Order: sequence, then C-alpha cells, then structure tokens
Amino acid sequence: MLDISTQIGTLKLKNPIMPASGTFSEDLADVFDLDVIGAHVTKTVTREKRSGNPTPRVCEVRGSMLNSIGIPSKGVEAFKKDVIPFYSRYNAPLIVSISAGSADEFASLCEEISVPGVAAVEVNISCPNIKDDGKAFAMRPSTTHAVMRKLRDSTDLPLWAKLTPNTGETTEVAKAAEEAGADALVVSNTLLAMAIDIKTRRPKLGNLMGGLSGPAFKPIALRMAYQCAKSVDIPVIGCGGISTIEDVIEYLIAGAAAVQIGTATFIEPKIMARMVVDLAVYLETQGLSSVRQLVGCVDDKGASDGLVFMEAAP
Amino acid sequence: MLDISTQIGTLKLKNPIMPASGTFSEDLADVFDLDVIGAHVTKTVTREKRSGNPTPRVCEVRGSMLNSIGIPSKGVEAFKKDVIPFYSRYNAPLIVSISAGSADEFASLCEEISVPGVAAVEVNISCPNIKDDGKAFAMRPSTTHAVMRKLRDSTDLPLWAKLTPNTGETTEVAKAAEEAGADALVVSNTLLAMAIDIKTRRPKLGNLMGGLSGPAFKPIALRMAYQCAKSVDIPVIGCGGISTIEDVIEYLIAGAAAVQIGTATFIEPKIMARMVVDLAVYLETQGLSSVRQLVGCVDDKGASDGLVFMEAAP
Amino acid sequence: MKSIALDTAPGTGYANPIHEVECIIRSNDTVNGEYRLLVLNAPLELLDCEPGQFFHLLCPVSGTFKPYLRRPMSIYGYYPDRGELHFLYKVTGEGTSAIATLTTGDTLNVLGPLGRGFDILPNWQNLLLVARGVGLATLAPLALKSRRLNRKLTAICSARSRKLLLSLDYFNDLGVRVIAVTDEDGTSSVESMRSIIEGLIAEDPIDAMYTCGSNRILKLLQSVAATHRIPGQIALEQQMACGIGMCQCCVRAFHRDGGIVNERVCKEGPVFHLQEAVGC
Amino acid sequence: MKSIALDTAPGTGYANPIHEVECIIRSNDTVNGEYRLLVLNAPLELLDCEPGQFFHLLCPVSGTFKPYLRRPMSIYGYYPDRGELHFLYKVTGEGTSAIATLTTGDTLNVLGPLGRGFDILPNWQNLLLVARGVGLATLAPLALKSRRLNRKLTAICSARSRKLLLSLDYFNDLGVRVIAVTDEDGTSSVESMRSIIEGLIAEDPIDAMYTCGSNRILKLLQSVAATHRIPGQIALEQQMACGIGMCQCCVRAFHRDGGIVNERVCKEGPVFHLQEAVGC
Ligand SMILES: Cc1cc2nc3c(=O)[nH]c(=O)nc-3n(C[C@H](O)[C@H](O)[C@H](O)COP(=O)(O)OP(=O)(O)OC[C@H]3O[C@@H](n4cnc5c(N)ncnc54)[C@H](O)[C@@H]3O)c2cc1C
Ligand SMILES: Cc1cc2nc3c(=O)[nH]c(=O)nc-3n(C[C@H](O)[C@H](O)[C@H](O)COP(=O)(O)OP(=O)(O)OC[C@H]3O[C@@H](n4cnc5c(N)ncnc54)[C@H](O)[C@@H]3O)c2cc1C
Ligand SMILES: Cc1cc2nc3c(=O)[nH]c(=O)nc-3n(C[C@H](O)[C@H](O)[C@H](O)COP(=O)(O)O)c2cc1C
Ligand SMILES: Cc1cc2nc3c(=O)[nH]c(=O)nc-3n(C[C@H](O)[C@H](O)[C@H](O)COP(=O)(O)O)c2cc1C
Ligand code: FES
Ligand code: FES
Repeated sequence: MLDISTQIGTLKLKNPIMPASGTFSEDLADVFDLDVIGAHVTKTVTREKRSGNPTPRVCEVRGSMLNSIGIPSKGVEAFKKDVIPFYSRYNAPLIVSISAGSADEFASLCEEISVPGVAAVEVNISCPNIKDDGKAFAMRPSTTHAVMRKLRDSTDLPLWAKLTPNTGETTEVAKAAEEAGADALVVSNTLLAMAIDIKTRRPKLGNLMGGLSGPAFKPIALRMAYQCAKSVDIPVIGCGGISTIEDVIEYLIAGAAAVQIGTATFIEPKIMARMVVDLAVYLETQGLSSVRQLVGCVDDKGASDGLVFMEAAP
Repeated sequence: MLDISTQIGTLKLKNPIMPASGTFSEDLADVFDLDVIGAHVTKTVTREKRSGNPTPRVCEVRGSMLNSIGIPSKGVEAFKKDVIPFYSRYNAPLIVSISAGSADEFASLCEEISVPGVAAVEVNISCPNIKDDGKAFAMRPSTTHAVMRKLRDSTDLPLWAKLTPNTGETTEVAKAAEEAGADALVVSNTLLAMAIDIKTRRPKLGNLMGGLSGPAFKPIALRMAYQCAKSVDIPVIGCGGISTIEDVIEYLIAGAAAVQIGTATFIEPKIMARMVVDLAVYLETQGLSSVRQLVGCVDDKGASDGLVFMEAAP
Repeated sequence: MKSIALDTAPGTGYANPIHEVECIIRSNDTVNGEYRLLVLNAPLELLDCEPGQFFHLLCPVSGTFKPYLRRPMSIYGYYPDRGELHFLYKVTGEGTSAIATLTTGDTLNVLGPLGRGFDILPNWQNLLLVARGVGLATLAPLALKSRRLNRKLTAICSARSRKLLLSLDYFNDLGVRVIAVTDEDGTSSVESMRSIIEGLIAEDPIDAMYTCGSNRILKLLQSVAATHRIPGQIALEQQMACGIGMCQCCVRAFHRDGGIVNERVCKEGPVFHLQEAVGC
Repeated sequence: MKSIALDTAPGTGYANPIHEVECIIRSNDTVNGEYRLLVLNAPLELLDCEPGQFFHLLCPVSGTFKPYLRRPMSIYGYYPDRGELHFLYKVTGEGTSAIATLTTGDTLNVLGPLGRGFDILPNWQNLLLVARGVGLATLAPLALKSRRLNRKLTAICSARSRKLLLSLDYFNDLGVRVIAVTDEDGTSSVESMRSIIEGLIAEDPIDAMYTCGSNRILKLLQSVAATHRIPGQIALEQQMACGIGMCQCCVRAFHRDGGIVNERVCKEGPVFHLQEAVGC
C-alpha cells in the first residue's frame, strides 16, 4: 500500500502538499476540490484591519516574480467570522498564518486565533519587529527565541515558525525557534529584492523593494531547508520556488517532511492537485511505499560538518 | 561628445564594463580584444598554492547556475610572474582580487601584490575567516571593519571590498567597509544555494553547496547595490546576474558607478565588448551625454528611509 | 446575469467555475498597425462568459521572450455556436510579443473566464459606451449582448488617429450608432466629448454608461453621470499575478461609504461602479 | 599540428582563435534509436579544427526545455570543402533534448573550436582506437585524419548491442579495420578486449592508442600500453561552464611527476596522455 501521508509533529497530513501563505485563498475552490491537498494555509492575518502596501505590488523578473503585497488584513474578527467557517467544510487541517509588530501582540493574537477549526498556527516571524528595531524577528536567534517563547505560552496548538532568507544566521535562528518550542519550521519566506523600470527610472514595486519568490529562488530556499533539517529535530516544511514534482522530491530528499507551493499556483492553479497525483506515481515508479522513505535521504556523506564554512561564498 | 567613462575613486575607467572575478582570464583574449573593456579583474588569488574544491564544481539551476569552484590558486609568486605581465600589454587597468584566511594574512598578501602593473586590489572578503569562526569577513560589520583596517594599512593602492549577499546586515557591512578605508564596494559575490540530483540523491556540487550567480540572482544583487549606494559615499560597483544592456542600465540607475559581468560571459563570451557599444548607443538614443547622468538617478522619492524595515519579507 | 454587488464575502465562488484549458489557435493576425486579433478554438465551458470578464493567458516561452506570469486579457468576443474565443491585443512587452509569435495550430493555455462582467439591468434601455484605443476590446462584447437584449447602444470611439480606430465595422454591423473621435481631428478632447454626450442625453436620456481604462474619460463620465444621475460602470486594469483573487496584488482604491476601500480588480472587478472608481 | 605539451602558461592563446557563430542547420536526424546526427552549415573559420576538439553549443530555449549553460560536444566531422560541421549526440537531458527539437533551417549558436585535439606524431604509423557508445563521436574524425596522413588504423568499437553500434559504415568507408564487440555477444568484456588487442600487437606492433570516456577501457589500455610501452591519448569529459578556460570548473586530476595535478578539460584537454589520466 502506497502511503503518501506525512507527520508534522502531532499533526498527520494525508499528503505533504500544501499552499504557501499568501498564495492561496477560498477563491481557489473555484478551480479544484481543495480537499485533495494535505493542508490549507491562510494568508497571514493581523489583529487589526490593514490595507497593505501601495501598488504596483507585483512585478516580473527573469523567470520569477517580486511582490510587496504587505499584509492587507481584514482583522482577526472578520477572519474568525468568515474564513475559519469556510474551511471547516473540508477535512484538510487549517493552518492559520499570523503576524504582529511585537512579541506581546503576537502572543495575544495567537491566543485569540487558537479556536476550534484551527489545526496549527503558522507564525510569520519574517515580518518586522516594529517595537524593537524594525528588523524581522527571524533575522536573529535572540529575537526569534524571545517571540517564540511568548507564542509557545499563548497556545496549545502546534506552532510552525516561518523563517526568513534575509538572515545570515539560518541555522542559529532555526535552533532558537526549536528551543523556544516551535513544532515545525517553514523554510522559507521570500528574499528581499528589487527591480527598476529603466524607462520611468522608478522602482517597479510601489513599495521600493519586495520579496523574490518562484523558480529563481529555489536553490536558495532548498539550501536553507537542508541546513535547517540538519540542525533541528522538529520537522521542516520546505517552501520556495517549487514548480515541478521533481522540485518537491528534491525538497523531500533534502530533509523536508512536507512542502508548500506558492508562486507556482499563479501560473498553474491546479498544480497542487496535480502534484499529489504525481508524487504517488513517482513513489510507485521508484518502488517506494511511503514518503517517509524519501525524507532526508540525501547522500551527503556527512558533509554537513562544513555548514558554517559554507556560509562563505565560493 | 559622448562620455562613457566612469570614475572609481582616483581611478578613471574608460567605460563602466568590467569582468567579475573568477569569470575572466587571459584565455578570453582568444575571443576579443580585451582592451575594449573598462578594467580587467583577475580570479581571486591566495598566497599559497591551492587546488580548489572537489568536482563537480558547477551545476545548472533554472535559468542560472551554481558554482563551488573554491579558490584554486597558483599562489602569489606564480601570479606575479605570469599573470601581471600578461595584462601589462593592455591599457585597461588591472584589478587583482585577493583572499586569505585571516586579517593578517590578508594584509600581508595585499602588501605583496601591491606592485607596478596593479591598479587596484579587490579584496574578496566574502571568503571564510578561518582564524576566527569560519564565517566570511563580510558577514558582519565588525569583522569587515577589522580586516579592512589592516588591509588599508597594507597598501596605497585603491581597495575595493567585495561584499557577500549571505549576510542580513548589508548596509551595516557596507558602512563598516567604507569607514575602514575601502575606496569602492563590489556588490556582490554569489549567494549560498544548493541543488540535489534526485536520481542519485547526491548534491549536484561536489562541495555540497555553492554560490548562485546569473539572471536568477539579479534582483537580489540589484537590491544590495541600491542599498549600498544609498548608505555610503564611495562608489559602488554592481555585480550579479547582468546579462543584457538593460540590466547594466538598471544597475547604473540604482546607483552603481560601474558593473561587473560574470556568468553571462560563459553564455556569450563577447558580451562585455558588445555592452560597451550598446551602452554608448543607449546613451545616445536617450539624449544623454555621459554615464554619470544615469548613475543613481533612480526616482525613489526618498523611500530609502524604509531600508531597514524592508529587510523584513513582505 | 450577475450583479456587481461588490461584496467580498469569502468563498462565495463564481457562478461559472474557472477552467484552465490548452486551446488551439485558429488565427492570430494583425488588425491594424498596433493591434492583433487572436482567435482560439474553445470548448463550451470557457464560453459561458459575460462581457467585461477576462482570461489569464500563459504566454509561450520562446527565444528571447521569456514571460513568467500570466497576462490578463479581456474577452473581445465569445461565440459558443462557433466554439471561438477572441482577444484583441496590443503588443506592448514580453508577454504580448510572445503571444504575437503564435500561429494557427499552436496552442495557448488560458485560464478563465475570470472576474465580474458588465451589467445590463432590465431598465437600462439606452446605453452609452465610451472607449479609447484597446479599451474597445473590453467593451465590444457589450455591444453584442445589448443587441441580444434589444437595447439601444451608442458608442463613442476615441483614438489618436483615424487609422487606429478599431472595431468600427464590428459596431456598425451590430447596428450600434458609432461616433468616432480622434486626436488628429481635434474631436477627442474632454470638452468636445462632453458636448457630444450632452447632445446625446438631450436627444434621448441615457440609462447607463460604460467605459474602461482612460483616466480622462473616467473623470468626464463621472462628472456627466453625476449631473444627470446616470448609473455607470467602468472596467479597470491593474498588474496581476494570480488573476483569481488569492494574491491581493491587483487592488485599486474605491470611494465607498465616505471612505476609501481596496478591491481586487481580478475578483470584485474588473468592472466597477463608475462613481466609485478613483482616478490615478 | 599542435602538440599536447600540456603546459599551462597563461595567455599563450590558441593557434586558432575562438569564434562564436550562429549556424544554420542543414539536418538533424536520428541515427539509431539513441543517437542523432546534427549537420550545420559552418563558415571556414570554424572548420580549421583538429580531431578531439569540441564546440560549446548554446541550446535553444523552447517550451519546457530551458537549458541555461552551453553544452560541450565533440566534433564528429568537419568538412571545409562542403562547409559542414557534424555532431553526433545522445539525447540525455534538457540541453540535448532542446537540440533535438531543431530542424533544417533553424539556427544554433556554436562557440569554438575549443580545446586541444589528438596528436598523430610522425612516427605513429599503426594506430589503434578503442571506443564505446557515443565516444565514437569523438574518435571518428581521427579516422579521417589518419587516412589523410596515410596511417594504418584499427578501430575496436564496443556497444551494448549490435543495434547500437555506431559509425561502422563510416569507418569501413575510410578503410579502417573495424572490430565490433558487444555486451550481447559477450565480446566486450575487459578480458576479451585485452586478448583482441594483444592479438593485434602480436600481429603488427601498435604505435599509439586512442580512446575516450569509459573507465573500464581506460584501465585496460593503461595496462596494455604500459606493458608494451605504447604511447596513448584519451579524451575526457567534465561538467563545463565557460568552455574556454576561465572558470576552472572542468578540472580533472592527473598523475604527473609522482603527484596529482588538476588540469582543465576544456583548455589543457579534452585530450590528455593516456597514462596520466586518473580513473574514477
Ligand atoms: C482585466 C484586464 C483586461 C485587459 N484586457 C486587455 C485587452 O483586451 N487587450 C490588451 O491589449 N490589453 C489588455 N490588458 C492589458 C494587458 O494585460 C497588458 O497589456 C499585458 O499584460 C502586457 O504584457 P506584456 O508582457 O506585453 O507587457 P510588459 O509591460 O512587459 O508587462 C510586464 C508586466 O506588467 C503587466 N502589465 C503591463 N501592462 C499592464 C496593464 N495595462 N494592465 C495590467 N497589467 C499590465 C504584465 O501583465 C506583466 O506582468 C488588460 C489588462 C487587464 C488587467
Ligand atoms: C569535451 C566533451 C565532448 C563531448 N562530446 C559529446 C559528443 O560528441 N556527443 C555526445 O552525445 N555527448 C558529448 N559530450 C557529453 C555532452 O556534453 C552531455 O551529454 C551534455 O552536456 C548533456 O546535456 P543535457 O542537458 O542533455 O543533460 P543534463 O544531464 O540535463 O545536463 C546537465 C548539466 O550537466 C552537464 N553534463 C551532463 N553530462 C555531461 C557529460 N557527459 N560531460 C560534461 N558535462 C555533462 C551538461 O552540460 C549540463 O550542464 C561531451 C562532453 C564533453 C565534456
Ligand atoms: C503574492 C505573495 C504573497 C505572500 N504573502 C505572504 C504572507 O502573507 N505571509 C507569509 O508568511 N508569506 C507570504 N508569502 C511568501 C510565500 O508564502 C512563500 O514563502 C514564498 O512565496 C516562497 O514560495 P514560492 O517560491 O513557492 O512562492 C507571499 C508570497 C507571495 C508571492
Ligand atoms: C565560476 C565562478 C567563479 C567565481 N570565482 C570568484 C572568485 O574567485 N572571487 C570572487 O570574488 N568572486 C568569484 N565569483 C563571483 C563572481 O565574481 C560574481 O560576484 C558573481 O558570479 C555574480 O555575478 P554574475 O551573476 O554576473 O555571475 C565567481 C563566480 C563564478 C560563477
Ligand atoms: S491578481 Fe491575485 S488577487 Fe487579483
Ligand atoms: S569550463 Fe571553464 S575552465 Fe573549463
């Protein structure tokens, strides 16, 4: 019997394919049956209503995209009223992504959102720590640890910490999140980037800079997922640039227990549904009986000792 | 009269197009006349002979490449004997890239290489600081400052500091380099990344990880070049993913006073020569009379105040 | 017929589900110097659409053109009887250049129909449409529908030059009264158009106005419509990634309830109330 | 004729400078199930080459194939009289798949000729060539040259099956003595080949041996050549980025002066001394 389920802490997912926060919504239900995927992950929600960043919020770069959506949010009340009930019609577990400008606000939002219908909370600690120096919580181990500690005390639900690629301390941040009680790591959010329209000489994004996602980003996020899987014992959920079934498998081999698909859904809206099938076919073709046989099977001959050294460029 | 020259500190380049270290060598003289470009930049050289990393040293990723060449080096003696004399037949200034495992070794190599025929020294501080904790000097402002100080004392030649994109402190590192006496910043070296062969389950690079370069890397390096140009008063030399004349112009508009072309030369060996012509044509078409009119002309409405905040992902 | 109540309650879904289909190209020819007409073979489920809706096109990667995101394109014509879907487009950048390379027999992946189209409410009998340039692509199917519903339609078509005026034959064939205005004739200025419209209203009161795109025309129609209390609708554009409401990148600001709200062009739009639209 | 002194003094340059040319494709057909023959129209400057040299091909980006780096490919044939450049290739991944989509009249950007080719020293009269699979592509032009130089050449051609044996006609036409060995006939084992070669040597002493690729054959030839003190050359492969000596990614290890040195396959190679090659 083919087993394509995966285990993220106490949460069993029927398959390792789920959406990335901000690239998925109720609207996708008009395209395919959302119950075929392993979990549902909502756009990051904040406590208050927010309108997000100025437009243009998106631009194309060679083979990928930048976005500076920001976190437009209807606020937690509207979210609980409209969004959670929508997803309760599905069996797939609902993962709610949250964000806040300080550790305390983060914790109180987390508490507020820990309601029936929510299976886990993904904490988007790649957002700016406004109360502090404005750098994202996940830029440093210390701020990661501090916010995760408070979050841990605020809920009994599984906590998934979403990391940022903008830091130079990936493994340290991963360990800090684990130590402070994260149940899983999502690796990772988008990478700060920029594009300028040479005709108008203006930044292509209304917000000056934005986050790189899509295929161009894959080798970077894959490296981070590998580094994290080597450094922590909690599950790592790979995210970044996945657009083919081979990409999914590459992440699993690198050590990810599940993956999130973001930008690729914009190009091929049914891609997640397709990948669930393709993954089963792949396992069968390879004579494997479960996803677990793939996770972390990278043949790296113990080379991971060199991880720190590798943080230098070639 | 069309003026496509550019000024990097005391050094005047007849045009802003030059190669990136490690993607250029004497061998390119078999393809075009090397005197048409603004400067010559050598592969990083170390004091001792070194053999570099295990193979495979290169792999393809979607629309770009990873490399883990390492720094194979014939050593400084052979370099002085063979390489410097080769380039002395050209008018274009020779920029020698150097690297070492500690600040002191760096400084003494810099002194040793400060010989006639060398117009400036590019210090590849993106390499690991072996004597310290193995992280690259340019990962942190403090280590950057320390090594640049020693380097500054070791030579009278212009010093170009080559930064790494693997840090979360780009602007702080840039400022530290400037403060310690760098004459220009080269932004930037490659970004740590990884790829796994799903058939063999082995990393595609013999060295496990490597540096991303090429088009996929452009929006990231451009963002860094912009951040640096906003943060320091010394010239910034943009480097990363440039493969069209539009890319060159985008970097100039973002604030780079010159650019380095790396990976694109592997695809189109004559690209630098072509870009010198294309740049002149572009300026003419736009009714501009000098490169200087482009440098830093980005219309960002003072948005750079938000730089730190932007270090958070969207 | 869908109303544009513009509520954003989640998960209400479309009346028509969204399809992703690889369509075969029937033809892809230049219409005049600047525009091209793309005709696709389309299955029936794609053709259950409304004027004002759009498709999100996956442009081919070929040679130097390497578009990544899909490109939104209004439905210029949908013909269930012939199994045809038409787009009228202007080659502007990488994506549309790539589409222009396609020839008969090639395929194009389309996603749609998307968004909310124009309304023609039962009591809207005398309709006015004002369009400039490629905006006609968006408004053309409205003419077909208004004829099917037996409404009277006047179209003011504006362009830089007479050469660039599009779709005049198309409108004439449908019995639409066409008023062509151009920059070269000096008839396309705001004042000139205002007096044309005021003349039309004086002749026979207009029940609803439609337009798209141009900021200048938006301002003009808002003013005329406010004076005469005529309802109106406008189709708007914005950069898009997903095209189906997920990414929130395509928002625009609208006046509502005395304040400003953001709405997604791809989902709550691209058709909005004329008076709510904020010029830019 | 260039010698393979294998020195790495900088800036010595090639005898032939390197050209980047957009060539028109004359044909691109399947040769047998696994191999394809690509024939390009090539200007004379590209055809001043040596057996064993290679070109670096810029594979087209089309549809799902999006190769980025160039792909190295040995010269299978160069015909200045006909203005033709031939490559024999196996479709293995994205790049070669993309090349396989090209048809007559399309263009392909090639860079070369690159690297150092095989030597045929004046006193090398009786030559042996041992090739397996697509390795024949690399060794074939050696046959043409040896004929031009009036040398005697024997080719041992090895493949999985008789069906996959390549270029036999090509060799036969050139008057080469061909010995075909296959896995299916059980004639391609190391022992079997060793006795064939020993038989040849006994018959008529061999002056030089050539091979490429296969590790098993390398080991065999190194051993036979050492016993009989026969010089030899081998063409090697390695992942390449630049193809012209700049990036240092294509190095391989070689025995030299009692130690191990790294040499660039694209520049000091792809042809190296048989005894210096390190198997892998
Ligand atoms: C709902 C809607 C309907 C449209 N209908 C039509 C139509 O019927 N005919 C037609 O010719 N054009 C139409 N457009 C505009 C069309 O989408 C753009 O011209 C096209 O995306 C340009 O792509 P490009 O790659 O050629 O240009 P580029 O300038 O290279 O595009 C770069 C990026 O900007 C986006 N972009 C550029 N212009 C626009 C624009 N005006 N609106 C939204 N995104 C843009 C592109 O989608 C792409 O992501 C419509 C736009 C929208 C939003
Ligand atoms: C000097 C030289 C001469 C060659 N001559 C021939 C020839 O005449 N006929 C022929 O069929 N093949 C030849 N090869 C091998 C050929 O280069 C590879 O088969 C080809 O690069 C595979 O590309 P791909 O995209 O189809 O495969 P992929 O496996 O998708 O390639 C991925 C990457 O690995 C590289 N790569 C894969 N295999 C090899 C290889 N064996 N050697 C070097 N790089 C490789 C590719 O160039 C590419 O960068 C030669 C290789 C070298 C180095
Ligand atoms: C349009 C857009 C909006 C996003 N919004 C969020 C968000 O609200 N919260 C979050 O944690 N990540 C957000 N992300 C990041 C994605 O969840 C994901 O981490 C990233 O895009 C990398 O994955 P990908 O390359 O598959 O898209 C967003 C990404 C995109 C492209
Ligand atoms: C094969 C290769 C070797 C490189 N070697 C060096 C090096 O020795 N020293 C250095 O400072 N940078 C080195 N780099 C980095 C480049 O100089 C450049 O910073 C980087 O490739 C980004 O530019 P690109 O995208 O235009 O290639 C190397 C890059 C490549 C691809
Ligand atoms: S384009 Fe994604 S929400 Fe409209
Ligand atoms: S491929 Fe670049 S040195 Fe050989």
